[in-house]
Amino acid sequence: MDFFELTTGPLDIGAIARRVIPPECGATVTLDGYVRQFTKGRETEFLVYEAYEPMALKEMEKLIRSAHQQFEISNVGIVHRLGKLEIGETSIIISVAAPHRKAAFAACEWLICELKRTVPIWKKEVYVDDEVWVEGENA
Amino acid sequence: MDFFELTTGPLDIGAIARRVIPPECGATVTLDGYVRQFTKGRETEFLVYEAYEPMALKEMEKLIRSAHQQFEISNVGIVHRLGKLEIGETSIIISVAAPHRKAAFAACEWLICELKRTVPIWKKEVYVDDEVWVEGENA
Amino acid sequence: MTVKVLFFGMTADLAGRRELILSPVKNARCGQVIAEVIDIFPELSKRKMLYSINQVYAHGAEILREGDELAIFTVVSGG
Amino acid sequence: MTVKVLFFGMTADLAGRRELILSPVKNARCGQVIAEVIDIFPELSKRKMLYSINQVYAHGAEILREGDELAIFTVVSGG
Repeated sequence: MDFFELTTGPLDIGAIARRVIPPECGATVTLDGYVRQFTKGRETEFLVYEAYEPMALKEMEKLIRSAHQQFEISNVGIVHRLGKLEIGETSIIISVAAPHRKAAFAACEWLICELKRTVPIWKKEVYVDDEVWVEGENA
Repeated sequence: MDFFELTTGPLDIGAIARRVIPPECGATVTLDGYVRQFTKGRETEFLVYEAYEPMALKEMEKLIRSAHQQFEISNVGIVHRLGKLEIGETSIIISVAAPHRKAAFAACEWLICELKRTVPIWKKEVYVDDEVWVEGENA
Repeated sequence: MTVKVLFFGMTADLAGRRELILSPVKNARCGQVIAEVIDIFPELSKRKMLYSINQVYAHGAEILREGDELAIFTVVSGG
Repeated sequence: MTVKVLFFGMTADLAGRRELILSPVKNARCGQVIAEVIDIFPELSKRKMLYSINQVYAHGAEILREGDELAIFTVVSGG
Protein backbone atom coordinates (compact mmCIF):
# COMPACT_ATOMS: atom_id res chain seq x y z
CA MET A 1 0.00 0.00 0.00
CA ASP A 2 1.20 3.50 -0.81
CA PHE A 3 1.03 6.19 1.84
CA PHE A 4 1.81 9.88 2.13
CA GLU A 5 1.64 11.79 5.37
CA LEU A 6 2.55 15.00 7.11
CA THR A 7 3.37 14.76 10.79
CA THR A 8 4.89 16.85 13.55
CA GLY A 9 6.32 13.82 15.36
CA PRO A 10 9.75 12.21 14.91
CA LEU A 11 10.18 9.99 11.84
CA ASP A 12 11.22 6.35 12.17
CA ILE A 13 13.01 5.31 8.97
CA GLY A 14 12.84 1.60 9.80
CA ALA A 15 9.10 1.63 10.45
CA ILE A 16 8.43 3.55 7.25
CA ALA A 17 10.68 1.38 5.06
CA ARG A 18 8.96 -1.70 6.44
CA ARG A 19 5.46 -0.44 5.62
CA VAL A 20 6.12 -0.39 1.86
CA ILE A 21 7.33 -4.00 1.65
CA PRO A 22 5.03 -6.38 -0.24
CA PRO A 23 5.76 -10.14 -0.06
CA GLU A 24 6.86 -10.42 -3.69
CA CYS A 25 9.42 -7.61 -3.63
CA GLY A 26 13.13 -7.86 -3.08
CA ALA A 27 14.46 -4.40 -2.31
CA THR A 28 13.51 -1.12 -0.75
CA VAL A 29 15.37 2.12 -1.36
CA THR A 30 14.92 4.81 1.24
CA LEU A 31 15.90 8.46 1.13
CA ASP A 32 16.36 10.02 4.52
CA GLY A 33 16.75 13.84 4.56
CA TYR A 34 17.70 15.55 7.77
CA VAL A 35 18.57 18.85 9.30
CA ARG A 36 22.09 19.95 8.51
CA GLN A 37 24.17 21.63 11.14
CA PHE A 38 25.88 23.86 8.61
CA THR A 39 24.43 25.45 5.47
CA LYS A 40 26.95 27.36 3.38
CA GLY A 41 29.25 27.54 6.40
CA ARG A 42 26.58 29.07 8.64
CA GLU A 43 25.52 27.19 11.78
CA THR A 44 21.82 26.42 11.97
CA GLU A 45 20.21 26.37 15.43
CA PHE A 46 17.09 24.55 14.30
CA LEU A 47 14.61 24.38 11.41
CA VAL A 48 10.91 24.99 11.02
CA TYR A 49 8.91 23.36 8.24
CA GLU A 50 5.50 24.73 7.28
CA ALA A 51 3.13 23.26 4.71
CA TYR A 52 -0.03 24.19 2.88
CA GLU A 53 -1.24 20.88 4.19
CA PRO A 54 -4.24 19.92 2.02
CA MET A 55 -2.42 20.95 -1.17
CA ALA A 56 0.81 19.26 -0.05
CA LEU A 57 -1.04 15.97 0.43
CA LYS A 58 -2.66 16.31 -3.00
CA GLU A 59 0.70 16.98 -4.63
CA MET A 60 2.28 14.02 -2.83
CA GLU A 61 -0.52 11.79 -4.06
CA LYS A 62 0.03 13.05 -7.63
CA LEU A 63 3.75 12.32 -7.38
CA ILE A 64 3.11 8.75 -6.26
CA ARG A 65 0.60 8.21 -9.06
CA SER A 66 3.08 9.55 -11.60
CA ALA A 67 5.90 7.38 -10.16
CA HIS A 68 3.77 4.26 -10.62
CA GLN A 69 3.23 5.21 -14.26
CA GLN A 70 6.93 5.75 -14.93
CA PHE A 71 8.62 3.03 -12.88
CA GLU A 72 7.96 -0.63 -12.14
CA ILE A 73 7.51 -0.25 -8.43
CA SER A 74 5.24 -1.89 -5.89
CA ASN A 75 4.75 0.58 -3.08
CA VAL A 76 5.80 4.09 -2.12
CA GLY A 77 5.78 5.72 1.30
CA ILE A 78 6.43 9.44 1.77
CA VAL A 79 6.37 11.11 5.16
CA HIS A 80 7.38 14.73 5.66
CA ARG A 81 7.79 16.18 9.10
CA LEU A 82 6.50 19.67 9.95
CA GLY A 83 7.10 22.12 12.77
CA LYS A 84 10.37 22.59 14.66
CA LEU A 85 13.21 20.17 13.94
CA GLU A 86 16.49 19.96 15.80
CA ILE A 87 19.86 19.38 14.10
CA GLY A 88 20.20 15.79 12.89
CA GLU A 89 16.47 15.06 12.98
CA THR A 90 14.91 13.54 9.89
CA SER A 91 12.70 15.89 7.90
CA ILE A 92 11.65 13.53 5.14
CA ILE A 93 11.62 9.85 4.34
CA ILE A 94 10.77 8.44 0.93
CA SER A 95 10.74 4.67 0.73
CA VAL A 96 10.16 2.75 -2.49
CA ALA A 97 9.79 -1.03 -2.81
CA ALA A 98 10.22 -2.74 -6.16
CA PRO A 99 10.83 -6.21 -7.54
CA HIS A 100 14.08 -4.93 -9.08
CA ARG A 101 16.25 -2.52 -7.21
CA LYS A 102 17.07 -0.41 -10.30
CA ALA A 103 13.46 0.84 -10.48
CA ALA A 104 13.43 1.47 -6.72
CA PHE A 105 16.56 3.65 -6.96
CA ALA A 106 15.28 5.57 -9.99
CA ALA A 107 11.81 6.15 -8.54
CA CYS A 108 13.12 7.23 -5.14
CA GLU A 109 15.51 9.73 -6.73
CA TRP A 110 12.79 11.08 -9.02
CA LEU A 111 10.34 11.42 -6.11
CA ILE A 112 12.65 13.45 -3.88
CA CYS A 113 13.61 15.69 -6.80
CA GLU A 114 9.96 16.34 -7.74
CA LEU A 115 8.83 16.71 -4.14
CA LYS A 116 11.37 19.49 -3.61
CA ARG A 117 10.10 21.19 -6.76
CA THR A 118 6.33 20.89 -6.38
CA VAL A 119 5.05 20.05 -2.90
CA PRO A 120 4.06 23.26 -1.02
CA ILE A 121 6.27 22.98 2.04
CA TRP A 122 8.69 25.67 3.19
CA LYS A 123 11.74 25.51 5.38
CA LYS A 124 12.86 28.25 7.75
CA GLU A 125 16.47 28.14 8.90
CA VAL A 126 16.92 29.67 12.33
CA TYR A 127 20.38 30.97 13.23
CA VAL A 128 21.54 32.40 16.56
CA ASP A 129 20.80 35.95 15.43
CA ASP A 130 18.60 35.61 12.36
CA GLU A 131 16.09 33.46 10.52
CA VAL A 132 15.47 32.91 6.81
CA TRP A 133 12.64 31.30 4.87
CA VAL A 134 14.47 29.26 2.26
CA GLU A 135 13.31 29.72 -1.32
CA GLY A 136 13.64 26.68 -3.56
CA GLU A 137 15.73 26.69 -6.69
CA ASN A 138 13.13 25.37 -9.13
CA ALA A 139 9.87 27.00 -10.12
CA MET B 1 32.69 6.83 10.09
CA ASP B 2 32.37 3.96 7.65
CA PHE B 3 31.48 0.50 8.92
CA PHE B 4 31.00 -2.98 7.51
CA GLU B 5 29.76 -5.88 9.53
CA LEU B 6 28.44 -9.41 9.39
CA THR B 7 25.93 -10.39 12.02
CA THR B 8 23.48 -13.17 12.79
CA GLY B 9 21.06 -10.84 14.60
CA PRO B 10 18.14 -8.86 13.13
CA LEU B 11 19.04 -5.68 11.23
CA ASP B 12 17.64 -2.29 12.24
CA ILE B 13 17.55 -0.05 9.17
CA GLY B 14 16.92 3.12 11.20
CA ALA B 15 19.85 2.52 13.53
CA ILE B 16 22.17 1.77 10.61
CA ALA B 17 21.08 4.77 8.50
CA ARG B 18 21.61 7.00 11.51
CA ARG B 19 25.17 5.79 12.12
CA VAL B 20 26.43 7.11 8.77
CA ILE B 21 25.14 10.66 9.25
CA PRO B 22 27.84 13.30 9.66
CA PRO B 23 26.79 16.82 10.75
CA GLU B 24 27.54 18.44 7.39
CA CYS B 25 25.55 16.04 5.23
CA GLY B 26 22.04 16.43 3.96
CA ALA B 27 20.82 13.06 2.74
CA THR B 28 21.20 9.37 3.33
CA VAL B 29 20.18 6.73 0.81
CA THR B 30 19.57 3.27 2.19
CA LEU B 31 19.12 -0.01 0.37
CA ASP B 32 17.21 -2.61 2.33
CA GLY B 33 17.19 -6.12 0.86
CA TYR B 34 14.98 -8.74 2.38
CA VAL B 35 13.80 -12.30 2.07
CA ARG B 36 11.22 -12.73 -0.66
CA GLN B 37 8.29 -15.03 -0.12
CA PHE B 38 8.24 -16.06 -3.76
CA THR B 39 11.16 -16.59 -6.13
CA LYS B 40 10.16 -17.40 -9.69
CA GLY B 41 6.72 -18.45 -8.44
CA ARG B 42 8.08 -20.89 -5.87
CA GLU B 43 7.34 -20.30 -2.19
CA THR B 44 10.39 -19.99 0.03
CA GLU B 45 10.14 -21.29 3.61
CA PHE B 46 13.23 -19.49 4.85
CA LEU B 47 16.76 -18.55 3.77
CA VAL B 48 20.22 -19.32 5.05
CA TYR B 49 23.17 -17.03 4.33
CA GLU B 50 26.71 -18.29 4.72
CA ALA B 51 29.90 -16.23 4.32
CA TYR B 52 33.60 -16.74 4.04
CA GLU B 53 33.71 -14.23 6.84
CA PRO B 54 37.27 -12.84 6.88
CA MET B 55 37.33 -12.53 3.08
CA ALA B 56 33.80 -11.04 3.00
CA LEU B 57 34.89 -8.32 5.42
CA LYS B 58 38.00 -7.59 3.33
CA GLU B 59 35.90 -7.35 0.15
CA MET B 60 33.39 -5.06 1.86
CA GLU B 61 36.20 -2.83 2.99
CA LYS B 62 37.57 -2.70 -0.58
CA LEU B 63 34.14 -1.76 -1.92
CA ILE B 64 33.83 1.09 0.52
CA ARG B 65 37.31 2.35 -0.34
CA SER B 66 36.49 2.22 -4.04
CA ALA B 67 33.14 3.99 -3.50
CA HIS B 68 34.94 6.86 -1.76
CA GLN B 69 37.26 7.19 -4.76
CA GLN B 70 34.41 7.27 -7.27
CA PHE B 71 31.69 9.24 -5.51
CA GLU B 72 31.58 12.34 -3.32
CA ILE B 73 30.21 10.65 -0.26
CA SER B 74 30.80 11.10 3.44
CA ASN B 75 30.09 7.77 5.09
CA VAL B 76 29.06 4.28 4.16
CA GLY B 77 27.58 1.56 6.34
CA ILE B 78 27.14 -2.01 5.14
CA VAL B 79 25.70 -4.76 7.32
CA HIS B 80 24.92 -8.22 5.97
CA ARG B 81 23.03 -10.73 8.03
CA LEU B 82 24.08 -14.40 8.14
CA GLY B 83 22.41 -17.61 9.29
CA LYS B 84 18.70 -18.39 9.07
CA LEU B 85 16.35 -15.62 7.93
CA GLU B 86 12.57 -15.78 7.91
CA ILE B 87 10.43 -14.33 5.12
CA GLY B 88 10.37 -10.53 5.21
CA GLU B 89 13.49 -10.22 7.34
CA THR B 90 16.21 -7.88 6.16
CA SER B 91 19.31 -9.60 4.81
CA ILE B 92 21.34 -6.52 3.90
CA ILE B 93 21.42 -2.81 4.55
CA ILE B 94 23.67 -0.39 2.70
CA SER B 95 23.44 3.19 3.86
CA VAL B 96 25.32 6.06 2.20
CA ALA B 97 25.44 9.65 3.44
CA ALA B 98 26.52 12.45 1.13
CA PRO B 99 26.35 16.22 0.92
CA HIS B 100 24.36 15.85 -2.33
CA ARG B 101 21.78 13.13 -2.72
CA LYS B 102 22.79 12.35 -6.32
CA ALA B 103 26.11 10.90 -5.16
CA ALA B 104 24.38 9.01 -2.34
CA PHE B 105 21.98 7.34 -4.79
CA ALA B 106 24.73 6.50 -7.28
CA ALA B 107 27.10 5.12 -4.64
CA CYS B 108 24.42 3.04 -2.89
CA GLU B 109 23.35 1.49 -6.19
CA TRP B 110 26.95 0.78 -7.18
CA LEU B 111 27.71 -0.76 -3.79
CA ILE B 112 24.81 -3.24 -3.79
CA CYS B 113 25.60 -4.23 -7.38
CA GLU B 114 29.27 -4.83 -6.59
CA LEU B 115 28.57 -6.53 -3.28
CA LYS B 116 26.36 -9.07 -5.03
CA ARG B 117 29.14 -9.66 -7.55
CA THR B 118 32.21 -9.86 -5.32
CA VAL B 119 31.59 -10.42 -1.61
CA PRO B 120 31.84 -14.15 -0.73
CA ILE B 121 28.41 -14.74 0.75
CA TRP B 122 26.00 -17.46 -0.42
CA LYS B 123 22.26 -17.78 -0.08
CA LYS B 124 20.42 -21.06 0.35
CA GLU B 125 16.71 -21.02 -0.44
CA VAL B 126 14.81 -23.59 1.58
CA TYR B 127 11.48 -24.79 0.18
CA VAL B 128 9.00 -27.19 1.78
CA ASP B 129 10.53 -30.18 -0.01
CA ASP B 130 13.89 -29.01 -1.30
CA GLU B 131 16.76 -26.59 -0.81
CA VAL B 132 19.05 -24.84 -3.29
CA TRP B 133 22.29 -22.92 -2.93
CA VAL B 134 21.77 -19.93 -5.21
CA GLU B 135 24.55 -19.23 -7.68
CA GLY B 136 25.03 -15.58 -8.59
CA GLU B 137 24.75 -14.32 -12.12
CA ASN B 138 28.06 -12.48 -12.39
CA ALA B 139 31.50 -13.94 -12.19
CA MET C 1 -18.06 37.62 -4.95
CA THR C 2 -15.53 36.76 -2.25
CA VAL C 3 -12.32 34.73 -2.44
CA LYS C 4 -10.08 33.62 0.40
CA VAL C 5 -6.39 34.43 -0.01
CA LEU C 6 -3.86 32.31 1.93
CA PHE C 7 -0.21 33.09 2.74
CA PHE C 8 2.49 30.69 3.90
CA GLY C 9 6.05 30.93 5.18
CA MET C 10 7.73 34.02 3.75
CA THR C 11 4.55 35.46 2.19
CA ALA C 12 2.78 35.17 5.56
CA ASP C 13 5.68 37.07 7.15
CA LEU C 14 5.70 39.74 4.40
CA ALA C 15 1.91 40.19 4.51
CA GLY C 16 1.89 40.03 8.31
CA ARG C 17 -1.04 37.63 8.14
CA ARG C 18 -1.98 34.16 6.98
CA GLU C 19 -5.37 34.90 5.47
CA LEU C 20 -7.28 37.66 3.71
CA ILE C 21 -10.83 37.84 2.34
CA LEU C 22 -11.10 39.82 -0.90
CA SER C 23 -14.13 40.78 -2.99
CA PRO C 24 -12.90 41.02 -6.57
CA VAL C 25 -15.19 41.81 -9.51
CA LYS C 26 -17.14 38.89 -10.92
CA ASN C 27 -15.11 36.71 -13.32
CA ALA C 28 -11.85 38.34 -12.18
CA ARG C 29 -8.77 36.45 -13.34
CA CYS C 30 -6.28 35.03 -10.88
CA GLY C 31 -3.59 37.46 -12.08
CA GLN C 32 -5.80 40.48 -11.40
CA VAL C 33 -6.44 39.36 -7.84
CA ILE C 34 -2.73 38.70 -7.30
CA ALA C 35 -2.02 42.26 -8.49
CA GLU C 36 -4.61 43.54 -6.02
CA VAL C 37 -2.95 41.62 -3.21
CA ILE C 38 0.46 42.99 -4.16
CA ASP C 39 -1.00 46.54 -4.08
CA ILE C 40 -2.02 45.90 -0.47
CA PHE C 41 1.30 44.24 0.47
CA PRO C 42 3.99 45.73 -1.83
CA GLU C 43 6.72 43.70 -0.08
CA LEU C 44 5.37 40.63 -1.89
CA SER C 45 6.53 42.03 -5.24
CA LYS C 46 10.18 41.47 -4.29
CA ARG C 47 9.94 37.69 -4.42
CA LYS C 48 9.28 35.12 -7.06
CA MET C 49 5.71 34.00 -6.37
CA LEU C 50 3.77 30.84 -7.05
CA TYR C 51 0.01 30.55 -6.63
CA SER C 52 -2.67 27.96 -6.46
CA ILE C 53 -6.44 27.97 -6.78
CA ASN C 54 -8.27 25.43 -4.65
CA GLN C 55 -4.97 23.62 -3.99
CA VAL C 56 -3.97 23.26 -7.63
CA TYR C 57 -1.07 25.26 -9.13
CA ALA C 58 -2.37 28.23 -11.15
CA HIS C 59 -0.72 30.30 -13.87
CA GLY C 60 -2.67 33.57 -13.66
CA ALA C 61 -5.17 33.33 -16.52
CA GLU C 62 -7.71 31.30 -14.52
CA ILE C 63 -11.07 32.89 -13.77
CA LEU C 64 -11.91 32.89 -10.07
CA ARG C 65 -15.27 31.74 -8.74
CA GLU C 66 -17.17 32.58 -5.56
CA GLY C 67 -15.54 30.92 -2.55
CA ASP C 68 -12.28 30.01 -4.33
CA GLU C 69 -9.20 29.54 -2.20
CA LEU C 70 -6.23 31.40 -3.68
CA ALA C 71 -2.81 30.72 -2.12
CA ILE C 72 0.27 32.88 -2.67
CA PHE C 73 3.69 31.57 -1.74
CA THR C 74 7.38 31.59 -2.59
CA VAL C 75 9.18 28.75 -4.40
CA VAL C 76 8.78 25.66 -2.24
CA SER C 77 11.69 24.36 -0.14
CA GLY C 78 10.56 21.13 1.50
CA GLY C 79 12.50 17.90 1.65
CA MET D 1 54.35 -28.14 1.77
CA THR D 2 50.77 -28.07 3.04
CA VAL D 3 47.89 -25.82 2.07
CA LYS D 4 44.46 -25.58 3.64
CA VAL D 5 41.51 -25.85 1.24
CA LEU D 6 38.18 -24.35 2.33
CA PHE D 7 34.70 -25.02 0.95
CA PHE D 8 31.53 -22.94 1.41
CA GLY D 9 27.84 -23.28 0.63
CA MET D 10 27.36 -25.50 -2.39
CA THR D 11 31.02 -26.59 -2.63
CA ALA D 12 30.90 -27.66 1.03
CA ASP D 13 27.79 -29.73 0.24
CA LEU D 14 29.36 -31.24 -2.89
CA ALA D 15 32.65 -32.05 -1.15
CA GLY D 16 30.84 -33.21 1.98
CA ARG D 17 33.24 -31.20 4.08
CA ARG D 18 34.28 -27.64 4.83
CA GLU D 19 38.05 -28.11 4.98
CA LEU D 20 40.82 -30.26 3.54
CA ILE D 21 44.58 -30.27 4.08
CA LEU D 22 46.59 -31.00 0.92
CA SER D 23 50.31 -31.45 0.37
CA PRO D 24 51.00 -30.30 -3.18
CA VAL D 25 54.46 -30.20 -4.71
CA LYS D 26 56.56 -27.16 -3.90
CA ASN D 27 55.71 -24.11 -6.05
CA ALA D 28 52.49 -25.72 -7.26
CA ARG D 29 50.21 -23.29 -9.04
CA CYS D 30 46.72 -22.59 -7.75
CA GLY D 31 45.17 -24.20 -10.86
CA GLN D 32 47.08 -27.47 -10.29
CA VAL D 33 45.83 -27.72 -6.73
CA ILE D 34 42.26 -26.95 -7.86
CA ALA D 35 42.56 -29.80 -10.39
CA GLU D 36 43.75 -32.08 -7.61
CA VAL D 37 40.74 -31.11 -5.47
CA ILE D 38 38.37 -31.79 -8.38
CA ASP D 39 39.95 -35.23 -8.82
CA ILE D 40 39.03 -35.98 -5.22
CA PHE D 41 35.51 -34.47 -5.48
CA PRO D 42 34.42 -34.79 -9.15
CA GLU D 43 31.01 -33.27 -8.35
CA LEU D 44 32.75 -29.92 -8.11
CA SER D 45 33.51 -29.94 -11.83
CA LYS D 46 29.81 -29.45 -12.66
CA ARG D 47 29.72 -25.91 -11.32
CA LYS D 48 31.33 -22.62 -12.22
CA MET D 49 33.99 -22.16 -9.55
CA LEU D 50 35.71 -19.16 -8.07
CA TYR D 51 38.75 -19.37 -5.82
CA SER D 52 40.77 -17.24 -3.49
CA ILE D 53 44.20 -17.49 -1.94
CA ASN D 54 44.53 -16.03 1.54
CA GLN D 55 41.17 -14.29 1.11
CA VAL D 56 42.02 -12.56 -2.17
CA TYR D 57 40.42 -13.64 -5.46
CA ALA D 58 42.79 -15.83 -7.50
CA HIS D 59 42.88 -16.66 -11.19
CA GLY D 60 44.77 -19.94 -11.22
CA ALA D 61 48.29 -18.96 -12.22
CA GLU D 62 49.35 -17.97 -8.71
CA ILE D 63 52.07 -20.02 -7.02
CA LEU D 64 51.04 -21.41 -3.65
CA ARG D 65 53.22 -21.11 -0.56
CA GLU D 66 53.42 -23.16 2.62
CA GLY D 67 50.38 -22.54 4.83
CA ASP D 68 48.32 -20.76 2.16
CA GLU D 69 44.55 -20.79 2.55
CA LEU D 70 42.86 -21.75 -0.72
CA ALA D 71 39.06 -21.36 -0.88
CA ILE D 72 36.86 -22.90 -3.56
CA PHE D 73 33.28 -21.67 -4.00
CA THR D 74 30.48 -21.06 -6.49
CA VAL D 75 29.52 -17.64 -7.83
CA VAL D 76 28.53 -15.53 -4.83
CA SER D 77 24.86 -14.78 -4.09
CA GLY D 78 24.76 -12.44 -1.10
CA GLY D 79 22.68 -9.31 -0.81
